[in-house]
Amino acid sequence: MTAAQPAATAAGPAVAAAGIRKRFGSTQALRGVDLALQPGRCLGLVGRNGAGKSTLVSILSGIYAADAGTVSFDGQPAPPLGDIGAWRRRIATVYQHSMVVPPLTVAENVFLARQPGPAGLVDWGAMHEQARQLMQEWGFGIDVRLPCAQLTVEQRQIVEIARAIAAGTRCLLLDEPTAALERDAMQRLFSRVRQLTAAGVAVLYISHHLEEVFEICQDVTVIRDGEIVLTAPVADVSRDGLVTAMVGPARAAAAPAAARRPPRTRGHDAPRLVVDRVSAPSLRGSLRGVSLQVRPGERVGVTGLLSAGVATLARVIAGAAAYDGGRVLIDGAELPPGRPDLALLAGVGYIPEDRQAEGFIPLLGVAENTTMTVVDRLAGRLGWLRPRARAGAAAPLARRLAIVSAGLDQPVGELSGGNQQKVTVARAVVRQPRLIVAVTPTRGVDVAAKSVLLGDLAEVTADTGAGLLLATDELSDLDICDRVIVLVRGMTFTEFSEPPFDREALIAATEGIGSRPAPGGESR
Amino acid sequence: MTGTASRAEVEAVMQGRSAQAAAVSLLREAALLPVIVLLVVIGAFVNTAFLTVANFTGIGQQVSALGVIVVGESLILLIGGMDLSLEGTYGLAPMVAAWLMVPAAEYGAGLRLDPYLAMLIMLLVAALIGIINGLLIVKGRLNGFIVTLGMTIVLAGIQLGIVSGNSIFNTPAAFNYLGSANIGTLPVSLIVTVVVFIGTGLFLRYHRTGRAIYAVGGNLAAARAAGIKVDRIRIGVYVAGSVLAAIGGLMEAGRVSAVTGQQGYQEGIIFTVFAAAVIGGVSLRGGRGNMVGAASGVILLGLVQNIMDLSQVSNYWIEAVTGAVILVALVLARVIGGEATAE
Amino acid sequence: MTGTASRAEVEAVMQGRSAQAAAVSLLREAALLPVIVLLVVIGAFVNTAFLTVANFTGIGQQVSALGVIVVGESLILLIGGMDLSLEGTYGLAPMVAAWLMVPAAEYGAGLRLDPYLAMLIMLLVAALIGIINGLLIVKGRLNGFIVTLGMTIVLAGIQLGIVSGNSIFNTPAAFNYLGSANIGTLPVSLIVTVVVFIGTGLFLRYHRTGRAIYAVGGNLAAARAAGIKVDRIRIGVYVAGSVLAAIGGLMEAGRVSAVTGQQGYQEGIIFTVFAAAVIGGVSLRGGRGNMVGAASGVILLGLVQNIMDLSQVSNYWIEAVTGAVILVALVLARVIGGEATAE
Amino acid sequence: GSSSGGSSGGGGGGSGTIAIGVDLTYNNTAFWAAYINYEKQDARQLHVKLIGPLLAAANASLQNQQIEDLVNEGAKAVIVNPETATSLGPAISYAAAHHVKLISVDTIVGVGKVYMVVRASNLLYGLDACAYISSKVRSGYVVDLEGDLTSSNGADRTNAFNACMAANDPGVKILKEPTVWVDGTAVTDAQNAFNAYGSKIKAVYSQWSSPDTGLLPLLKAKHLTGKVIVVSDDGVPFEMCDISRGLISASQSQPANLYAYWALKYAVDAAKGMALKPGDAGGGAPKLQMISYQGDSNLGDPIVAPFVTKSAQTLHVTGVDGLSGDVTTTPVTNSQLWGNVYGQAHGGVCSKTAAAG
Ligand SMILES: Nc1ncnc2c1ncn2[C@@H]1O[C@H](COP(=O)(O)OP(=O)(O)OP(=O)(O)O)[C@@H](O)[C@H]1O
Ligand SMILES: Nc1ncnc2c1ncn2[C@@H]1O[C@H](COP(=O)(O)OP(=O)(O)OP(=O)(O)O)[C@@H](O)[C@H]1O
Ligand SMILES: [Mg+2]
Ligand SMILES: [Mg+2]
Repeated sequence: MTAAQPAATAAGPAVAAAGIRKRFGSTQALRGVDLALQPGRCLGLVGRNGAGKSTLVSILSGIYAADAGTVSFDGQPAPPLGDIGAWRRRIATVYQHSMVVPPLTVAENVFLARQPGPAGLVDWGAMHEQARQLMQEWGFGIDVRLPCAQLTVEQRQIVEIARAIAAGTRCLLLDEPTAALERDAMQRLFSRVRQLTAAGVAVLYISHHLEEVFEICQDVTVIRDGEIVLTAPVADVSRDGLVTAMVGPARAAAAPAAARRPPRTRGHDAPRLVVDRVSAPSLRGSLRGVSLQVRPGERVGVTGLLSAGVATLARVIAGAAAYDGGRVLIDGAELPPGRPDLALLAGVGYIPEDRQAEGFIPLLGVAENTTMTVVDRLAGRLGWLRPRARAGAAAPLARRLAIVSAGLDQPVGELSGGNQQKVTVARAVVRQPRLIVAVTPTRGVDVAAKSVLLGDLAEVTADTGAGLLLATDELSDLDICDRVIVLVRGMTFTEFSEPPFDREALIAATEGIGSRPAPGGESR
Repeated sequence: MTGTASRAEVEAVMQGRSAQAAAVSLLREAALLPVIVLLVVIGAFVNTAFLTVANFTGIGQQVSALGVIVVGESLILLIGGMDLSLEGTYGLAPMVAAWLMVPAAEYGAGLRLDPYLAMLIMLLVAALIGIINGLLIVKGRLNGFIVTLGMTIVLAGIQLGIVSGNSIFNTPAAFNYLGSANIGTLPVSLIVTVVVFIGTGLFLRYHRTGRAIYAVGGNLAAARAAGIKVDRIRIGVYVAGSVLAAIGGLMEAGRVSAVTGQQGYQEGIIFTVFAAAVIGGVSLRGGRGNMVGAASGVILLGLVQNIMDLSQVSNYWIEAVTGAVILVALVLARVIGGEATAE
Repeated sequence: MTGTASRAEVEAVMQGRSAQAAAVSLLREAALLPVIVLLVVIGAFVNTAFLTVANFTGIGQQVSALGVIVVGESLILLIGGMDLSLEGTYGLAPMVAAWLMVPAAEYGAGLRLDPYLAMLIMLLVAALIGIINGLLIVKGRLNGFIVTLGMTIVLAGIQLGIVSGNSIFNTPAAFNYLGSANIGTLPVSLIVTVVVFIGTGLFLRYHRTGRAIYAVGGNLAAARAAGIKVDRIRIGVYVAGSVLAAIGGLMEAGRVSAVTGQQGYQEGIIFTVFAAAVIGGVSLRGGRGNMVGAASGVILLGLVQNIMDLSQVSNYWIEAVTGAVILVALVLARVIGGEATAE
Repeated sequence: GSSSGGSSGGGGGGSGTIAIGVDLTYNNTAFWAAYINYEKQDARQLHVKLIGPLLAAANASLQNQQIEDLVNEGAKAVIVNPETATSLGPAISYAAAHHVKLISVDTIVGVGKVYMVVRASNLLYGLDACAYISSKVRSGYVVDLEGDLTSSNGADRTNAFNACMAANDPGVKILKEPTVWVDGTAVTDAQNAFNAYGSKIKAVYSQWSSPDTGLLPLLKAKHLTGKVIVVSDDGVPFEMCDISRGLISASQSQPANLYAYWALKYAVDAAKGMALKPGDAGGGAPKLQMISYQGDSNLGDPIVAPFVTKSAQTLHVTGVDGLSGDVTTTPVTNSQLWGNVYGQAHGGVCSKTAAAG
C-alpha cells in the first residue's frame, strides 16, 4: 500500500527548511537551521541529546510553528499549521515520543484518520485484514484487535513505523525509529527504507547509532546546539569525524570510551543477587523457571528476543512486576514479589525499559526526579527536605551524565528524549545501589554520553562492589559485561562467560540456535 | 496494566488469540449485565408489582430523559472533556421553549410562538451554549470543568431570571408530546432514547468521526499529529452534548408538563448523569467507553430508583440504602468483570 | 559516583535555576491576585458597607469552613483522585458529633458524651470513611469518582437517618467554639484555616511525603518504580481529606450552633469546593497545584458571594450574574497569566 | 451605613423611609415567587425600602452571614425565612446586639427570640389533608408525596398527616414518598405507585402544588381522572382552576399575600419599636399567640390557611398533636382566596385551556 512515485517527477528538494529558529522559554532549541531532503535519498541527522533534532522534526511535520524561517514542499510553501491534514498528505513522521492512541486497536492506530471504507464509514473487516497483512510483513503475529495499551514498547514502535510508511507520502521522517527495535525488525525497516528511497521517497533518518546511518543513508547532517555544523555524503566522513562534529572540537577529546574493567569479584563472595527458578506471567514475555546469580562487582548481561522475558526478568528483580514461582534473593534476603519500595531498600537501583511510563515525573524538576530514590537520606528525621540539598545531590550526576537542561528545576517533561533517559539513569544510580538492574539503559542516548554512561556503570560496579544486571538487546552494550546469559522463550538457553563475546554467536543463541546446553539444569 | 494479568490471559494475548482479546473488551461492556439481572430478581421479591409491563415501561419513561443527556455527556467524556453545564442546558432549554410559547400571564415572554418554532429555537440556544463552551475550552484553553461549572450557574440563573422564579405550567400538547405521549404501550420518549443510543453507538463504532472522537480522547497529540482536526471535533462534541441535553430536558419537562426552576441544576442531575456514564464504563480520562455500557449504567440507576420506591424503605433511611446499593452494584460489577473493569 | 556537591557546584546550580520555570509556576499561582484586587475595588463601589472590618472578618469566617475542605480536596486532586464524598463527610461528621452529645429529646443518641470525646470520635469516623474510600479505590481499583459519589449518598442518608430528618441545635459551647468564637476581633475559624493552609503548603513544598504526593499524581508508575509507597500515600491522602472535611463541617455547624440535614450534600457544597480548587490552579489530572492557588480560589469565591449579597442585584438574576462573574474572573486570570495558565 | 444599592436593581422595590432587610431560602416555587411579588408591592404601599431579598439556598451559615450583612447595611428590621427552625442562633443574637428585630416567615423559631413568627400551622395542613381523605377513603392505598423532611414544613405536614391517618383511617396503607420538594421525583414516585397498585390507590396527598401538573396527565393516562382524590398544597392559581374543574379535590391555600403583607407590616412595627403581646389582634389570625418550639416560645401570628374544596363542607376527625379535628373547608369560588386574587391579576386562574385537563 506504499504509494511509490517515480523518482523522475521530483525536481529540487522534496522538503526544504530555511533559517528555522525555535525557542522554548529560555532554551534556544534551533538557531537558524537550513535543511533539504532530496527525493530518492536518505539523509542521516545526528547530534547530541538536546541538539534540536526532534524539534526540527516537529517543525517539519507541522506540529510546532517555527519562530522564524520557512518550510516548503517541492518548492511550494508549506500549508498553514491549522490544516494538519494537508501536512499529512505531504509528509509522514515517526516521532521519538510514543504517538499511539492506547485505547485504540493496532489496526486503528495503523490507519489512524485514514481508515478504509466508503462514505466516511469504517470497514472493520477490510481494516483488520490490511492491518493484519502489514503486521505480517513486519513479522508480527499479534492480533490487530488488541488495544495498543497492551503492546510492548517495540510493538508500539512497529505500529508507528507501519502507520508512517503506509501513509505513502513522498517524504518520511524517522526520529530514532530503531531505539526500541530488535535486529530483525531493524533489518526489515532498513530494507523498507531502501525500497522507498529507490521509489523516490525522501527520508530523514535520526539515530544515535552511527553505524545505522552509514548503513542506509546517502548523506549525513550533524546538528550541534541548534545549528547545522556539517553536511556531507556519508562516503566522505568517518565515524570519528561525525563524533567530533557532534561534541565539538573542545569536548571531543573529553569523551571517554567505555573501557572494560576486570571484575573485582572473588569466588567466595556471597552473591548479591540470586534468582532461583523464577516464573512470572507477562505480556512482555513470560518467565518459565529462570535461575541466575550476580556476585559483588560482577556485570551480568541478559539478552534475548522480544518476548524472551529479558525485560520481565529485570522487572521482577526490581519489584516492578510480580512473580508466581521461585525466589528472588538480594544479599541473601528474599524479595517479596511486586514491591519496588522494598527492592529499593534492599539496594536495587532500577533503570526501567519504558522511560515515559516509569522513568520520571514529567512535571517535576531534574533535581527532584534524580534524587527521588534518596529522599530518605536527604530528608531530616522528621522528613523535611531542603531543595538545596536535592540540588546538591543531583548536580554532580547531572554534570557527569551531561544532562542538558535549562536548570535543575526544569520539568523533565520538557527535556529531550535522551536527556530524559539520563535522568532515569541518574535516579537509579544516585542511591549507590548494591545491585543495578538496567534495561536498555542507553536507549536514545547520544554516542558520547553513551560511553560515559556505560563507563560509569562499569566503574560503579568495580568501585562499590555493586552487581550489575544489564538487560538489553544492544549487543555492543554487553561489552562491559563479564558474563552474558541468553534467554529463549522465558528460559535460560545458554551462557557466555568469556568476554569478548562473539556477536554472531550471541545473535544465533538469541534465535535458539547453537548446541551449548544451559548450565546445570537451571532451565528446568 | 499488565502487572497483574493472569498467566492464562497473558498466554492467550501473546499467542494473539483474538477470542480472548475480544472477550476482555466485551467483559468491560457486559460486566453490568449480571448486576442488572440480580437487581431484577431482587425487585421481583421486593414487590409483586415490579415484574409488570406497566412498571417497566414506567421505568423506561423515567430514565429516557436521563438516557439522552447521558449520551451527550458520554460523548464529551470520550474526547477527554467534562461538561457540567449540560444540567444547566437540561433545565434552561425547555424553560426557554416554554417561555416563548406561553402567554405573559403565565410567565411567558408574551411572544406566544408556534410550539415547533419555539422548540427549534431551543435547539439553537443549546447549540450556542455548546459553541461558547467549546470555544472557551478549546480555543481559549481554559479548564473545561470550571468553565462549564460557571456556565451551568449562569444558565440556571437565566432559567430562574426569565420567569422571575416562577414555573411554567400547562405547557402545550406539542411541548409535552415527547415526554408524555405513548405509541401503543411504548412511551415516545423511550423509543426516541433507544434510537439515540443505537444511532450514537453505530456512529461511534463505524463512522470515521466517531473513531476520531476516541482518538482525540485517547491521545490528543497523536490524533492531531495524525491529521485529525481535533479542535473542530472537540467543539462539535460540546455542541452535540448540549443539544442532546436540551432534548433530554424537553422530555423531562414534557413528562411533568411543566418547567420548574429546579429542573437541571437545582436537582443536581449532573451527578446522576456522571454516575450512569461512569458506572457504564465510560472513562473520565477520555477515549474509553461505549453506548452499550452507558445504556446499562442508565438502566441500573433506573432500576435502583424504582426498586427503592417500591420497597417502601423507611423515609429517613431510603437515601442511605440507595447509596449502599449503588456501591454494592459497583463492587459486584468489578468482581464479575475482573481485570477488564479495573481502573 | 554521586558524592556530595561542592558548595560552589550547588551555588552554580542555584544560579542556573531556570528563571523561566520559576516564573511560570509563580504566574500560575499569582494569576488570580489581580482579579481579586479588581473584585475588592468593585465591591467598594457596589456598597459602602463592603470595605469594613466587620464585613471582611465576616467573609473570613464565612469562607473558613470552605477553605479547610478545599485543602482536603486539593490533596486528593494532587494524587490524581477526586473525592465527592467530602461533602457527605462535611455534613455527617458534625451531625454524628452533635448526635453523641445532646440528649435524646433533642434528637441525640442519648449518650450525652463529653463534647471533646464526641469530637474525637467524629474525627475517627471521618478517618474511617477515608480508609474505606481509599481501600475501595486503591486496593479494589474501583473508579474513585463513582465510589465517592455512592459514598456521599450513603453518608448524607445516614446524616438524615440518625436524627430522622431533624436538625440538632443548642449544641454545646465546646462544639461551637471552632466555628463561632473570636480571638480579639479575629474569628478562631479563620485563624485555624490560615494555619491549615500554611501548614499544608509547607508540607507539600518541603516534606518528603508532600513531594511524594506530587510524584504520585504526576506519574503513578514512575513514582512506584522510584520506591515510593504509592498505595499507602494515596490511601493516606483520602484519610487526610476526610478528616479535613470533618473539621470544615464542624466549623460550619459551630458557626450556626446547629447541624442541619442540608449541610454538605443537600447544599451541594462539593461544586463550590471543586470550583475553588480548580480556579486556584489545582489540576484535575493530578500532580499540579498548590495551596497559594487554592487559597486564592477560596477567597475569590468568598468575595463574589459577598459582593453579590451587597449588590442588590434582583434576586432572580443574582445567580446568573454570579456565574458570569466567575467566568469573567476565569478568563481574566487566563489572559493575565498567559501560557502558564493554559490547559 | 447606607446602602448604595437600595434603589438600584430590581430588588429594591421602590425607595422609602424605613429600610427592611429580607433573606429567603427559596425563590423558585410558585408560592415564593408570589410571595416576593407581593412583598415588593406592599413595600411601596408601606413606604419601605427593601434590602434584598437575599437568597441563602440551602446554606444555613450563609443565611446567618447575610442577615448580619443586612444589619450592617442599616436594615431596621429583617424578615427571614429560616433554613430550619433552629439554624438562626448567631443571626438572632447579632441582630439583638444591634437592636434590630427579626421577623420569621413560614418557619417556627426554636433558638432565641424573634419579634414575630408569621406562619400558618403546617400541622394543620397535614391534618386537613387527612381529614378530607379519611372521610372519603376507608381502604386501599394513599400516596403521600412528602416535602423535604429536614424542613419544619415538610416534617409537620408529614407527621400530622401520618398521625391523623393512623388514628382515623387505620385500614389505609400510606405509600411514603420522600421527594425533597423535587417535582420530577414526585411524579416518578407517583407513576411507580400507580403502575404498582393501579386503582387500589384511592388518594394522593401532594405536599406542594408543582407535582399536580405531572400527576394529572398520569391519572388521565390511567383513566383515573376524578376517580382518585388529589389533595395538594399552596393554593396557587392553577390549583384553584383544577379544583373548580374537579381535576383535584382540595388544596391548602397558603396565603402568600398575607404572609408577605404581615411579615412586612410587623417588620415596620418592629422598626418603629411598637410592642406587641399575646391576645392583641392578629393580621392573618384573629389573635396573636405564643408559638413554642423546642422549649423556645415566640410571639406569632398563626395565619389562617383556608382549606379549599369545590364547595364548602365540614369534616370531623379525631384531632392529633393537640389540634382540633373539626375542619370547615372554603369553596374555591371564594374570590378572597389568594390564588384567585393572584390569578385574576394575571389573566385568570384558568387563563389557558389546561393541557392537564
Ligand atoms: N516542549 C519543550 N519545552 C521546553 N524545552 C524543550 C521542549 N522541547 C524541547 N526542548 C528543549 O529543546 C532542546 C532540543 O530538544 P530536542 O528534543 O530537539 O533534542 P534532540 O536533538 O531531539 O535530543 P535527543 O537526541 O535526546 O532526542 C532541548 O534542550 C530540550 O530541553
Ligand atoms: N475490536 C472490536 N470491537 C468490536 N467489534 C469488532 C472488533 N473487531 C472487529 N469487530 C467486528 O467484527 C467484524 C469482523 O471483524 P474482522 O473482519 O476483523 O474479523 P475477521 O475474523 O478478521 O474477519 P476477516 O478475516 O474478514 O477480517 C467487524 O466487521 C466488526 O464489526
Ligand atoms: Mg529527540
Ligand atoms: Mg419511594
